[in-house]
Amino acid sequence: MMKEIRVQFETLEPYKEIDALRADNKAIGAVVNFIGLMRDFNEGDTVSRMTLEHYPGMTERALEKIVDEACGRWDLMGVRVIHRVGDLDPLDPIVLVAVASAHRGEAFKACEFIIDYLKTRAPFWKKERMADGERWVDARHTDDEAEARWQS
Amino acid sequence: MMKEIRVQFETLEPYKEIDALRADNKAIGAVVNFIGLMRDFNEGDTVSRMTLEHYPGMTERALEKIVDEACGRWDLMGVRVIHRVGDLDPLDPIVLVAVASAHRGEAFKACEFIIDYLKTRAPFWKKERMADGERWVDARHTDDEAEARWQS
Amino acid sequence: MIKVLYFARLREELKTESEELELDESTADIIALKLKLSARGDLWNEIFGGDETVMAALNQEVAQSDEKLKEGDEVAFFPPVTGG
Amino acid sequence: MIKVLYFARLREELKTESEELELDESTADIIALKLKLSARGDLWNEIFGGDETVMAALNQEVAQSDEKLKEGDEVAFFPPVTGG
Repeated sequence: MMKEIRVQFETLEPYKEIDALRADNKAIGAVVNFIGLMRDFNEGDTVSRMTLEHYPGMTERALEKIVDEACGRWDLMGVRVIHRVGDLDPLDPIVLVAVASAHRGEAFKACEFIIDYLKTRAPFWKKERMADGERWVDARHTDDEAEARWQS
Repeated sequence: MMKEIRVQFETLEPYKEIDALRADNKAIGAVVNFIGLMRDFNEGDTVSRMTLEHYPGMTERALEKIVDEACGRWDLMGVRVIHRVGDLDPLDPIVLVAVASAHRGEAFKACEFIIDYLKTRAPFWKKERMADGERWVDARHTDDEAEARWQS
Repeated sequence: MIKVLYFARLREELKTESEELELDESTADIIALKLKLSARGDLWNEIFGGDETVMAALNQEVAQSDEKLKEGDEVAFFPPVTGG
Repeated sequence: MIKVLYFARLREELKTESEELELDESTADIIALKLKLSARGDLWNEIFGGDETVMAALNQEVAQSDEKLKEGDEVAFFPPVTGG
């Protein structure tokens, strides 16, 4: 199992990561990936910029734990979780979760599981800048519900 | 809703398609995509090449129907389904299903729905070449089960 | 006339890609057409008269066996699909 | 000594990124520590003594309020996470 977890200030390049995940492994039949992108609109306001803060050390531990849990639940050939921090502009990728497996069912489940848990358990915080100031983004109730689905 | 459905003999370039799907739309917050790849191994045998046959006309209609059904069920901003036909080598992408939406839940569901239905309803047939001959691939029972999940 | 197409394993085994048939009693619906084809014997009988799963499409939509045929229809027979 | 970290909205509002505190009765566990912090009044009280949801981590793992603290521990307080 190829596993790569990274938190970075540099621009996230999803395609480079997916290529690295596949790494010319001819046994991989399915790659499912989620790309989270910065939107220019949230909660009714136009957002011009975003800053992502995180808790260095804890973030990596939290992501490791989530990925290990996914690897225990499903038969995977590779997982990559790359998360941006720092300043982001609209259209910038915020996060990539890419999962490779022999068949698609496991890749789909693992990919959604990882992003659902990341959203509620990994210590990242978004701050949005609008024309008239800035604000910290509130946690979404739907994210808790998404996570809860996996606890059965 | 940006919709693109294509069956092609040319090499499938997933990243080009995902870029086209996003099309600099700053309202897109989530892109989920499934890339189905040719494996060099199936049912215990090493596979050196694959030929994909389809039913021109019916294929496009079937894919349109599946995508329209997904668009009716979920709130999506873009869908792209590109499927290869002709001769493929290991590592070649066979199919891309890419879905864009404001939030991730809908993109995940729609992406998996489309590939599950494609697997059982779109008229494509795979023929594998091994060292000692060739064979048509048999339909997988798990694909029927995957499709059945959505009928409730 | 109706047009009949064969795909994948069926096309190869029957060595037939497509053919045109008169529209009459023996081609009134898909089940009648299958009987007519299996009556050709040998592989035709094995494929259309046996246990093999053969899917049918009528005018490029998946069809049930009892669907009636009319002048100009396109019928296709093929094994379960395996794309994606 | 224990180390206490503040993140995001908390760090900004409290104008504190981190501090070191003596390990004693008032920092015996996370709930005691929160009481001590809220006793500072003003924003500290609003955040640690009020209805605001404040998450706590102990040595970089999510922690419950009754977890005991020991010498050298790293405690962090932060709002619900919003990454991804």
